[in-house]
Amino acid sequence: ADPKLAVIYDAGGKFDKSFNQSASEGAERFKKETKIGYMEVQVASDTQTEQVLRNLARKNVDLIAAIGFAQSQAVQNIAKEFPKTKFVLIDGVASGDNVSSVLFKEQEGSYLVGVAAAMATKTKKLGFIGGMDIPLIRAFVCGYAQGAKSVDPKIEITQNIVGSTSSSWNDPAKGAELARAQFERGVDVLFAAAGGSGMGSLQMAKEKGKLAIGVDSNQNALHPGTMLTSMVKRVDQAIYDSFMQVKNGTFKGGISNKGLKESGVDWALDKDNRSLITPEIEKRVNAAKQDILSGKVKVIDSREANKCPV
Amino acid sequence: MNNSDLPRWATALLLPLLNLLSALLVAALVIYLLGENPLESLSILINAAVLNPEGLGYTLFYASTFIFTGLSVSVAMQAGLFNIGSEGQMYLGGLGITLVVLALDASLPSWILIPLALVASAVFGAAWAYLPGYLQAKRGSHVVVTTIMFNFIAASLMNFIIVAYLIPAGQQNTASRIFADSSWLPKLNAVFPILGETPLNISFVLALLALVIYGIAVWRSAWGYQLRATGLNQHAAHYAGISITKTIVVAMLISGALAGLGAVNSLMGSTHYLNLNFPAGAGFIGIAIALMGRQHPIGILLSSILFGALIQGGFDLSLEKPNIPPETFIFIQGLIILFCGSMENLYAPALSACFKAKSTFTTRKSDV
Amino acid sequence: MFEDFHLASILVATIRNAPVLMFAALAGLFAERSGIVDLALEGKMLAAAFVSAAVAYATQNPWLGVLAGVGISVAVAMLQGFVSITQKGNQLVAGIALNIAISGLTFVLAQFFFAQGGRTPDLGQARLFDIVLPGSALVADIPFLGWFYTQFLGGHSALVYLAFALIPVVHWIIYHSSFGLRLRAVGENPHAADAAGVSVEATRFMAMLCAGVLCSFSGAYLSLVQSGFFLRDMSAGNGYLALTALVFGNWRPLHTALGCLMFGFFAALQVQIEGVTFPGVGKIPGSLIQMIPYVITVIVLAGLMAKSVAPKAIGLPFVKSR
Amino acid sequence: MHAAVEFQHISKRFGAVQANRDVSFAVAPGSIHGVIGENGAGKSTLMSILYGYYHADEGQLLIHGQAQKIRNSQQAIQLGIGMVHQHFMLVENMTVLDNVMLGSEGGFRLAPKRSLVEAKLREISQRYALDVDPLARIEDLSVGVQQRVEILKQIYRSANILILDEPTAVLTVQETASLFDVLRLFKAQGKTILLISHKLQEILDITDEVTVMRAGAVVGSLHTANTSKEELATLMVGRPIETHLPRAPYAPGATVLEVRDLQLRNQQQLSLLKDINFSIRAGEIVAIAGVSGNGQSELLEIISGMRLASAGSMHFLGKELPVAHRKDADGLPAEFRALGIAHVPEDRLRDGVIKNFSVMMNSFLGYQNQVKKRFGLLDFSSILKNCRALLTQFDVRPADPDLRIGLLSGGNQQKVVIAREIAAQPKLMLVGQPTRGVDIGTIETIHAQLLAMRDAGVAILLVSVELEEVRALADRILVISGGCITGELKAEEFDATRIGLLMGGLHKS
Ligand SMILES: Nc1ncnc2c1ncn2[C@@H]1O[C@H](COP(=O)(O)OP(=O)(O)OP(=O)(O)O)[C@@H](O)[C@H]1O
Ligand SMILES: Nc1ncnc2c1ncn2[C@@H]1O[C@H](COP(=O)(O)OP(=O)(O)OP(=O)(O)O)[C@@H](O)[C@H]1O
Ligand SMILES: [Mg+2]
Ligand SMILES: [Mg+2]
Repeated sequence: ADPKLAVIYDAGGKFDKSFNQSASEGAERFKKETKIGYMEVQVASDTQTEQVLRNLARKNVDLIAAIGFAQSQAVQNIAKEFPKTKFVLIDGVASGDNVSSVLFKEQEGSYLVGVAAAMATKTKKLGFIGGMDIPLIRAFVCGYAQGAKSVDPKIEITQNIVGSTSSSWNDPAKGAELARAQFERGVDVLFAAAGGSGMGSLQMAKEKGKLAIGVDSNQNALHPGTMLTSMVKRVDQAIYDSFMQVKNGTFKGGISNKGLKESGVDWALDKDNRSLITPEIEKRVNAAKQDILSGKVKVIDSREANKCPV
Repeated sequence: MNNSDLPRWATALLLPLLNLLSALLVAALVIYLLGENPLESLSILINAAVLNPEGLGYTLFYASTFIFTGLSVSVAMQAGLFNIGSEGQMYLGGLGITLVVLALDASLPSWILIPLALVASAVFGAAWAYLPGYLQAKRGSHVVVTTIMFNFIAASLMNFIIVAYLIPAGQQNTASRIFADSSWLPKLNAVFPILGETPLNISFVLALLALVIYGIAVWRSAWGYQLRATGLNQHAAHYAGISITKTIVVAMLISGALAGLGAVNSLMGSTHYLNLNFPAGAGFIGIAIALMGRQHPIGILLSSILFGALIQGGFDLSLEKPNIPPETFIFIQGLIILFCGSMENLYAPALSACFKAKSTFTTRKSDV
Repeated sequence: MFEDFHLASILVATIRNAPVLMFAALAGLFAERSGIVDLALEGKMLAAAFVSAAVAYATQNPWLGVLAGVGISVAVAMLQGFVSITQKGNQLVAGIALNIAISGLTFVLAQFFFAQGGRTPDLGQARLFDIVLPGSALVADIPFLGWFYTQFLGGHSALVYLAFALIPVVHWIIYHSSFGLRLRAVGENPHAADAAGVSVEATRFMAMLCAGVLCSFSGAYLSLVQSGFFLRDMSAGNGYLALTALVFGNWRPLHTALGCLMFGFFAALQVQIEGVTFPGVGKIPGSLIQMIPYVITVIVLAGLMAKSVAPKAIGLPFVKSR
Repeated sequence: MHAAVEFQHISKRFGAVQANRDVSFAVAPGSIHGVIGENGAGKSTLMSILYGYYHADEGQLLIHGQAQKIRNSQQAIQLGIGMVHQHFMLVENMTVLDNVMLGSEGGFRLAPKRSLVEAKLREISQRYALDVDPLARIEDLSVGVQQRVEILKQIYRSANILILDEPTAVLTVQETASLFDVLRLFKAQGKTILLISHKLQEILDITDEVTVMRAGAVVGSLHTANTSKEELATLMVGRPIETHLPRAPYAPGATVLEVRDLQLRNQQQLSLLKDINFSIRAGEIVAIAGVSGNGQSELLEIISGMRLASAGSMHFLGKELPVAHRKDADGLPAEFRALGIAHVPEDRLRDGVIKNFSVMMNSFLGYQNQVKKRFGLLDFSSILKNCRALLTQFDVRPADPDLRIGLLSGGNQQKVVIAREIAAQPKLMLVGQPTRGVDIGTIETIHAQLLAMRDAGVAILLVSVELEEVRALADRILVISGGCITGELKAEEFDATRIGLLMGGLHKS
């Protein structure tokens, strides 16, 4: 029989234009190809996560995909309670043979877009807008800065965060305002990792004719002409893969840390930003990619180092 | 009051029921427009929130937190203060618990650790309410404004503390480490196995206890008398020798302490760690609960359970009916508050016309 | 460290930040001076933001969007009026209830119509764009004057000018018109106003009408000017902040507007403080910088301001009884 | 010729209370018609029905012979009816001018009309000798002047039928006299006046006819010329009124309160009280007479602990009371009360009661820490018992402890307050305007109780603007003017003219 599958989005919701959305795209692609459906749920609190995980496990769902680090603890608890159910956890780590924890080396992808940004800037001032001041976002900005400084150590990076409440991911007006302030201070390329708030930043870049870099999914198509590139994080692929593995009976637990090598992160180059990426930029970014793949360049993860070297 | 010529039971039961039905009617319309069957949806909701024992457990679990935040807002309201800061106070209360537990869970047994953590949550919550209370009493700075500000400040402060100090090294999750189980509150399913796997824990009992103490303290003690006198007429309170400053500060301290205790349920009873934004609006729901429950213990209890049921039932319903997004229940919550909390007289004229035909029974008692 | 602060850019940002609060606070001023606590600014703002964006998108005409926003916000205000004035219900409850209901409903509707997760599509050309003052090109390169004319005075959306123009207008209406006189009387002592032959209910409904109209611009500003689309809960607490400015300004138009500008200023300043290295302190973490505007508000409120005195009858339904 | 106003079978009930029952009487045009009755007799309710504030359950109103349905005050005003309410209907933080314009602004812009109205007000206040500054804020005006503002408003609107609900309750003799001059002028102009008052002498002095109400119903309409105080009083109360209450001979005991060099300055450093020196002994009633606004309210507040003085000292039974050397008066009244100082405040609605509390809950306001407790909680069964006893003893109507006190008529509220303070068995009793707005039957009760306290050896400080009351109660009279005590008289030296001069600050004894 077909496996029973489910996706649990975190508080950001299925349409967050970010990793939840990416997950849903992966599940959707699987459904299209295999005609096997899946359930989806959105939770509002950690207590609810545990509740819904247990409910699904009791209904003999074969694989539950839990999106977002906030679900880590709940997955760990329920995985222990239901050893027959399989789990895939995105962005977090939970122990158990039946859990596949998928982490991403956001710093590597950010490094690449940092290189691209540094090549594209004329003012030598780059911007970064994060949703909240949390380790995940710090890893983005840290990789971005390392990449930019590898091109030109004198490049300045102005960074702002949107806020410290959960509405920080839903405040496009503030995102736009931050972008505008950065442009006024001379920034001409910015990287927004702020969920819905980032949408405002990208929009502002378009309005001001500056360049912007999207995050998580490929956002180039949002504003062709001003979207320099996007740092894509292949949550969709991770979900698609694990669904496939369950279908084919090849699912294995454990922790995987997906970087460039594993195609977990990448930069986006497509028809929408083709005209903005000059051959030099493309060459330089691809070179950086090679260096990382070959191990010549090691991008530091601020989460492990507990601070950022640049 | 307009409905003074209605029998008491009609005012207390029939009117709220009619209002609740009206709210549900509007909600049913929306559900119908979303393409689902309202009756079927309602039965799923009720089943998930009340009839199914495990669901009921979750309903009461959510209600436990709401009772505390509802009480927090109510106490301040009795003194004429509109404390919008329960959210921030609860957040800080969570910090109090976490600091105590993280420091001591390896060394202390449950029977000391748990009370200590409870005290810490109250103390931290109260401390966060102290300054707004003091500024209101001494400087006349409007408590509505200062508590809103303190919510924002709490959010920033907690974000900083969690990220800088509490996340275990190398972890992604913006949360503290897991508390050792010496700090875990006993779950009620140990006594009532029928509840199944619900996080419902003894903080529900604590919440009920708090309701009783609140009721007695406010309506039966001299302190409560002074509190209410201050809230109703400060001139008369001053004439009566009540220290306005002290009453306001103490009311805010207690309000903050109750909000702080609101953190106990989820931190020590369910998740067992402190995470970013864990109050998730429970402090604000407390405002709605205090207003809807008329700051009366039974009112607070009933509206807390109603809100708990909506969250639990709504969540299950949106699982079963993908067409109904969970946000629909936020809308329904709003409708219920609107109809039950602020339109209590909607049907009073019609109803009293009905009753007038039957009897001339009248009451004209005060509301105290 | 001081070269890190760009005063010019802070000032311009202040002007841009303030209107959201200004419209809402002035809306609240009408409601509250008439004796109705307006906790539903947030809800009206959100409803207007959604409807403005949806209609602007559907018609590709931002002004129709603004108009529709006015319509919905007035409708909410009238509902609020019905509950608070006609039904004599608890005004605080009504306000909070409307906020909660609208927060849910806008998402559900946005999802229903656009299926983008409670978001409307990008408005593209249907946004309200900034106005370039005539002759901007000529003066653009003159030091100071160029900045002053093209960025400080010019280069804002029409709604920004409307916001600032409204301040003296509202002041005049409140203090120098018969409506303002009645409004203040009804909020201060409705029994006296009633005895003088003023209809308390009609005056309060008029006040709610004004509140509805003004508040809608706040929402339109959020979605049509600042973001270019609607996003769930995008009012992000601004309604409450506007209320704060109103209390802060002691329910007077000029002071209230000043309060809004202050919030706008500190928000702008805060953006610039991020990443600045302070002597002795170093870089302040972003999460702590977020609290600056709020800490300053508390300090100002506690230290400088006289007691704010609300209109006496605020929050009390007008009941003819002892 | 038609009656200006005719009430026909008017009935009105509030819940269980029948406020008006089948009221019928007519008011001749161009006359002054008195309406009297005990507290709660339904006078204000009847007038409010005429002014469109309440709607009668039954019956109808004829204005100049025409049946009228008056649904609200706008319609009443259109019919030429004006009303000066028992509690002033003024917006406190606005100017006199704005209050007068409110409701009849005449145009959206205030400015053009504002200057016209201002000129007109100056002219009116000249012509009627009302002496009101149109640009003054209401909250800065004394009650007497506020009363004049109300009159001014009606003159400005040229009301034809003027209702005055206890206009003289807060006025001094002089103020009352000048008000009556205005009313006579009105009458001469052909206006019709309905006047409610508890002061029978005034009714006899100025009205042409008088209607007496009891328990919501009319018990008689008489020509003033053919009646007497005694007849009216008996009609009103249903029994004859004793005007000369028995009292024991004056034999004061030890000094209870000693006030030395008390000073009070406000924030602008203006002197409100200067060099106040006096003492009160056990078993005597000392009255402070004076035109209101001359510092007697502040003095009472200081002695009760509600306010601090700037300098000076007070000794209570030899013990020094905190007066000036303290941060604020927050909580101080409790300390004073615990020593045995009881206080009937001047403004009962603001200070004396909590409107939303029941009568029972108000029956121990101020004594919340002294009342009986069980297990640390308020013992409501004993409180209720005491409350019932008080209600019976002071004849509070209705004697329902559960009723919200705001629903009682003013006189009955006052009885609750006085009962509460007397029940505390104080050594010193401070009494401010104890019979303001209270009917003669109740005045008799209150006076009798105060005298009984005096005879039992309690020291009583009475502040009253009512010279009649001062004469009836005081053993010694201190006259206050401009914050200074300008003279002292013994009871047997009572001389209204001399006191009047002292109140004007003309004599120094
Ligand atoms: N009764 C009045 N007559 C004429 N003008 C008035 C009156 N009341 C207010 N005004 C005008 O309104 C202005 C503001 O009055 P006021 O000082 O009382 O208000 P405010 O509380 O300071 O309000 P804001 O400063 O916000 O305008 C005054 O300068 C005055 O011109
Ligand atoms: N709005 C009301 N609700 C309930 N009862 C009321 C209301 N207004 C008046 N009453 C009651 O109706 C009765 C008549 O009151 P009213 O004010 O007319 O008396 P009054 O003759 O004016 O007394 P006073 O001399 O004290 O002013 C009183 O028993 C009063 O308690
Ligand atoms: Mg001013
Ligand atoms: Mg009366």
